[in-house]
Amino acid sequence: MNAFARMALATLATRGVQAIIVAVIVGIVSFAMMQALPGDAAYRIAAGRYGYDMMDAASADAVRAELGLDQPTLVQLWAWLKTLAQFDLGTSAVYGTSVADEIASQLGYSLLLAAGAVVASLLIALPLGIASGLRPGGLLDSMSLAVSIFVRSIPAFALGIVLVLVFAVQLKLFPVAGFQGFSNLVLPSLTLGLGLAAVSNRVIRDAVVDAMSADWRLFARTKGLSARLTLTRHVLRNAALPVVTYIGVQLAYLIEGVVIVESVFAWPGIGHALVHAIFGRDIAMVQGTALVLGLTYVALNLCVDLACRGIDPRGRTA
Amino acid sequence: MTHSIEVDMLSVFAGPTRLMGPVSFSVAPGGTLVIMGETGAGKSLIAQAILGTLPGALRAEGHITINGSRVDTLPVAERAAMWGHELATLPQEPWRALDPLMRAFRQVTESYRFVAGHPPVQAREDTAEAFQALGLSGAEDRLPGALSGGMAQRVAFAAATAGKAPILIADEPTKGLDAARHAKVVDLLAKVPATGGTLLAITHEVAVTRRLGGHVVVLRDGQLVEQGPAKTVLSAPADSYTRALLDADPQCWPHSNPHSAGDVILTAQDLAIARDGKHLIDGFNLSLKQGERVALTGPSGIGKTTLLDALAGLLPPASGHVTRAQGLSRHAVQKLYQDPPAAFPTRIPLEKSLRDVARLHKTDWGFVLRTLEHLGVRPSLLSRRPDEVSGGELQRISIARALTVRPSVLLADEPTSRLDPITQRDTLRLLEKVAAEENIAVVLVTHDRHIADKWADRILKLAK
Amino acid sequence: MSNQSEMMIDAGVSGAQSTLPVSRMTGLALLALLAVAAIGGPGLIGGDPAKQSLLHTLEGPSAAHPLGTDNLGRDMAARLLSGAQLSLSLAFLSVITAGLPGTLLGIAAAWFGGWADRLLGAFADAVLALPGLLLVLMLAAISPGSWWALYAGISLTLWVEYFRYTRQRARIVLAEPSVEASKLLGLGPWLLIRRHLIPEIGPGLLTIAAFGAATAVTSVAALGFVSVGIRPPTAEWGVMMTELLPYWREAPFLILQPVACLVLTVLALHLSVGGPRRP
Amino acid sequence: MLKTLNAAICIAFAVATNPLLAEPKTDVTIASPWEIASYDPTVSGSIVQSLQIMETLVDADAKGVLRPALATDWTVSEDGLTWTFTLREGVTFHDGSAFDAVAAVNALTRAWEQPGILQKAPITGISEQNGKVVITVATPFTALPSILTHSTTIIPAPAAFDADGNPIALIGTGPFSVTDFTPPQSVSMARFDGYWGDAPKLESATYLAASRAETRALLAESGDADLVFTLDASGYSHLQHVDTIETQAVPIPRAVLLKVNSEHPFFADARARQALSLATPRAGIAKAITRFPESAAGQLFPPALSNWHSADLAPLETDLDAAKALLAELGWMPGEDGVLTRDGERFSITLRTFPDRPELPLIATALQDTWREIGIELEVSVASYSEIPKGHQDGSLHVALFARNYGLTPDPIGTVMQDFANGGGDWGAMRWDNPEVTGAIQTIASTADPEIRAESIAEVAGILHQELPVIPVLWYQHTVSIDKGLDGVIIDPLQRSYGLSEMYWVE
Repeated sequence: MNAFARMALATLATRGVQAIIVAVIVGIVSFAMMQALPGDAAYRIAAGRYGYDMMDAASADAVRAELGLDQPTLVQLWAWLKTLAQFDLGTSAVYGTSVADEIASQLGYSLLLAAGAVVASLLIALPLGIASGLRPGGLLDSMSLAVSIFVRSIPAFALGIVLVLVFAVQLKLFPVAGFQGFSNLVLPSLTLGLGLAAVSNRVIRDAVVDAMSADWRLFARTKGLSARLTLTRHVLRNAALPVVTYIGVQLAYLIEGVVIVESVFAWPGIGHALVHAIFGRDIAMVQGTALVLGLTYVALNLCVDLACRGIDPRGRTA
Repeated sequence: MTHSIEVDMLSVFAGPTRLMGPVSFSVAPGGTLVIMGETGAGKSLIAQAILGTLPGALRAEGHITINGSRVDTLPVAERAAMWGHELATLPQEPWRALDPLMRAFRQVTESYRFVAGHPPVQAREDTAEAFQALGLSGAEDRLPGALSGGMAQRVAFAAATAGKAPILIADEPTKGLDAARHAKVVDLLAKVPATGGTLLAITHEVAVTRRLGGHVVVLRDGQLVEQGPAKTVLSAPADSYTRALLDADPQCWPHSNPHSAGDVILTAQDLAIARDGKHLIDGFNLSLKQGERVALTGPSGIGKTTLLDALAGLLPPASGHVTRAQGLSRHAVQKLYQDPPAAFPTRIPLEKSLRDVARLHKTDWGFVLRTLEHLGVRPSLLSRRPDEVSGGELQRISIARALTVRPSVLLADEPTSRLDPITQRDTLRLLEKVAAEENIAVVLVTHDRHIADKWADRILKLAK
Repeated sequence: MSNQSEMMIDAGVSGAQSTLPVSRMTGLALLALLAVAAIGGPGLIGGDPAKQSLLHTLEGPSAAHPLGTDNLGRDMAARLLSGAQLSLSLAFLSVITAGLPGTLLGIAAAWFGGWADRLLGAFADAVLALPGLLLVLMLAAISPGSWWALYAGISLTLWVEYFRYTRQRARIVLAEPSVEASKLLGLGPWLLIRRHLIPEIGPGLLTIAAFGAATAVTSVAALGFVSVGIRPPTAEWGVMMTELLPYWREAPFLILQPVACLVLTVLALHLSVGGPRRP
Repeated sequence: MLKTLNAAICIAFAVATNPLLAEPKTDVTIASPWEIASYDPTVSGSIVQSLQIMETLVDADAKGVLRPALATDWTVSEDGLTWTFTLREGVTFHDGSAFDAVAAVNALTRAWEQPGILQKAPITGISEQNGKVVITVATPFTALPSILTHSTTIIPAPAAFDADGNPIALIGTGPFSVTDFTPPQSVSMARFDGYWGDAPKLESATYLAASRAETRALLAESGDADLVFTLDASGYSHLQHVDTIETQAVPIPRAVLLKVNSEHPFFADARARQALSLATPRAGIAKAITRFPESAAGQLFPPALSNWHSADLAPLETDLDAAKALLAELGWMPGEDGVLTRDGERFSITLRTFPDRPELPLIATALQDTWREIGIELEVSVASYSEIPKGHQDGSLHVALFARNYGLTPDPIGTVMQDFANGGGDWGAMRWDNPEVTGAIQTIASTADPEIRAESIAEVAGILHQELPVIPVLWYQHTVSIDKGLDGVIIDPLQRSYGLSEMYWVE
């Protein structure tokens, strides 16, 4: 396992460098884009704060004065980078709370949701993908393709609402929305998970088909291993490789889906917050959120890398 | 008397067309059956039919009896139950037959564990012994990718025979092995009948047949041409094709007439080469003259292929240099590959590939067609894709493709090691012929010293 | 296995790939149909996609309105048709703008390897790490109501998938001896790509594209959901999904219509590619 | 799909913990669209107030009649420039600390420094004088007590602020104290036993912000939420047929308005604005979009605003031909593409609105189509509502569609003054200076005499009805769904309170 440890460290290092790059890029890009947005930031922030009943020009001017929005942009960027260097994400322009605290609470919820989604997608996609991979072109295979296409063509919110109707309103199995208990996690996870599974079950299926048609698989059989043993000891492991890598790509898609699902299920997550922050021109919040999301993505990708190395010993034995 | 394998009027069909057969033969315990014939004569189909691993599109007819019980009527599941316990198989391509992600040791252990049904600890001990016995010590923790062909073949052997199946079916077990390893594997097979087992070997190498002995079946175009005890078949073949097959054995080739060499066109001065940081060859010198035929031999893994790449300018030498004669075009050095299908774009009809080259080098298409005709390739084949023509034909087409460039040097990397003796001989003869006509220098990498002796003007032996 | 394939050929039994299967025919037919719908637009049935009748909303199919009317009493058929124009061109354009650079960069990465590869790889990861949503929302916000910005943003987030796939597959293909041979024979990059890469990775790419088209439209829906996107009264399938969501209980058949259209499109693409990938 | 459904159901049974069973009926769950993300009264005061966590000095009943809250009574000096509020004795904050004038003055001063309602009043000073709160104003301002009912003037405990005076907690004097706060989605509360008033019957309550109307409707239907506010039209009509809940629609003093730039050459003439009004399909919108026929706005001030709504104003009508005629009078002639033109200028304008209230973009789309018929080309821009005040300030605005709440304070005069006095305001008339109206409004603001007030109000309402600096479109209904088991629910038209302290469960 020593070789594995070395490999792991190497990966860790490269990912670490990447993390720094990401941090800088994300920070600057998001800042630049926020600056590029049309409309008067002071007005947007005031709107975000006071709501349409209380927001007016006066409040906007007050905000402008309070936040020093009339400073040159570079000064503002520099200020942000300075605070960041002290591991401080600044305070939310809209809510006046510490961005770090906001994210701390919301990120947890979002990660929980994302994890739930991945689990749900695997619970659905693995059996489906493997089964259709074992009989390519079979009934199950073509059906799962059709269903996948269908699910992928339904927007997440519609899917979510249908699930709520079936499982919460009709079957009364789970709560509709909120986040009191674990049961609250099920439907949102399922909504996202179905979206993911729609694609990943095809990826799994293809991987299994590849593995099943490989020479080594036939040899494993002819040397006397039962079909089941061949599947569990050889096919699945080989098929797992592309699948795990694909999860890496999905992570990005997750962050998209999270936004929708969070607002459908009133889930206090980070995606929801990001949207509000963008509309409210809450620059510190946007940068902070984008930064954290970026780093989270890098971290999760690291796990994916390590998982791949774990599965695939090639290149380890040097 | 009981036969461990008894085949009666076996034929294999693809739809309505008969691909192979009918053949009938039988082997008794302690006996050996060798199936000979040209590549693509359907030898493998027999093995697959006996095993029950024929691809879905194919269908077998006739009786197959194994250890007294008829199997061809059994459902797949029950036939699969015999694998490893009554029938063991040696794969054609040991590399591709081993799980790329599992270390050699475990791939054997799992046979002892799950096929022989030994408890884990004992399974590991047995594996260790097997590795000892097969001289695989040190390879335990290697992945198939890191095994040499011979090692992979022996690992596969260990994995296949762990179940102590009395019958071993070996399909082209010596494909692409160098002389030394070649012998090792054949010895391994020879042991099987010696220990009371039954061996069914498929090969196109006369040498292998000679060494294994036993009962010989000769196939051609799926037809049984002759069978009998090895001694009689090999010494006094009744059928002309068998004779041709025996004559085609490099041992029996006449010495090809030496060619008057012209001026030097390619020189290598104390060349040192390395691949992936691994140091392979150094102090290699060569001055190649127009039209001469050089054979390059040496144990596998020493870096013959890498050396060719260096000569072809595909790989920068670690030190020393390769210099081409003045006025030699950039594409004057061409390569022929060991595995012809791998040398062509997979999904493109052959004609397209050839026309591309012809167009690029402003070669008249007529010339290409003439060359093909010259090499005895039916033009109709050109409409097919590489995987749709036989290895012999494809190798000839790849020669034609190389000639389209009007090269001065051909670097041939075991171009015939996967072909049966007749095709091999014909292909090399053609190569010799065109080389002479076009005054092309050929460097032939081979591990068959007879070929080297008989075919080349001079031999370069690479040694550690 | 190669042996018996040779045998089959020699025996004159051709491989399965020569004939065009029924599924592909249907796929192409469907595509043609959609193309006609998109080009003809609402003109085909002579309806005005923007004409409202507030007194006849959420009505079921009738002679006047074959597919019923939406929440403002507009003719669904007309809206779906004019939506086809926007949605299909959006899907198409975003697939192109994402697929082309993604594929080319992927090939470049595999081709040059080493630093170029690592650089591009890191870049792709960085883009993925930058919440795609952020990009899209920003671009949408920078020029509100313009769907050019929308699809630009969407394809910005989609190209990475093509990149990753191409890079990984191209690496394998380019390492094959056949490529080395072709290089020796003097084939230039363009020919190498056309003869070696495209045939190998084409089908896979098209499958991604088929799903990508769906993603493009559903992303528009998602953006509409956070009330960013195309201005009224523009009809676009994704936008319609969002607009009709509130009435999912009263008139589920309405929101199902744009979804069905999208399903049809993706299905068509899939079938015409040849269904599930792999030769 | 079946396969996946099965899979889902398997997961379901694996983890299902059904919250509907074994629910002690002393708890209420409220769902509403408004998220609560800040501790700052100026940002999230209205929810904090509605949930009865914090209280104001002055309170108002459902009819808008003022009543004592943290202040027991208030007096104004002869000159009307000094207000004195006597505070309630023995009130404690949730943290046990005592409520006193200092806490009140600090809270009010902070609110006054922030942009908000207090800055709209002519306040000159807020101070503590022997246990009382004293507020001085520059000019007589009778609506001051009314303003002190506003949610941004709630009184948090001193402990709710950190050293620099930033709000860091939700601690008040209300009947419910916060037990758990998960911004922006939910607040959990427990009955505060030290409350000065009658103890609530409920032991605990949970507030859940569900931004999507669809989600809220499902929450109501499933029974996850006992009380759901602000339902969309479709959800509302569906819930009317669900037998576990009853639905209510209460008219509130909120109106959907069209703000018109009266300085713009197209709209400078009142007849142009009247034309737009005539081309506004109020009935159709009321039927198709809000689905309350009675919500078509016949005049600016909604009936809920009893003092300001006047029965003798002829309701505004919809008449496209009349509209066309008026525009023709103004020299607008249809061009070849049907769009009106006047000396080479096309009648092409942009309407600004925002999506935060889902009905607004729909209404805008409806206007777009109707106005197309009379030859007005309307571009609808759905963006942040801040674009409206912005456009008001820089004059770039043509027309804006928004919802205006005249019930921020029981006495809307403050709002009316901002909107229509001195040339109008961000959410009112634009570049429309009308001395009579300004005068009348000042009178209303400064006098307590009901007679004079009524007169001036009538005058203001009348002129606005004629001149239409803003064009009324709809009046709002406050839609609520209530669990049938829940009793004592009072829906406050001023939306000052969810009425938690009164409601209780009947078994």
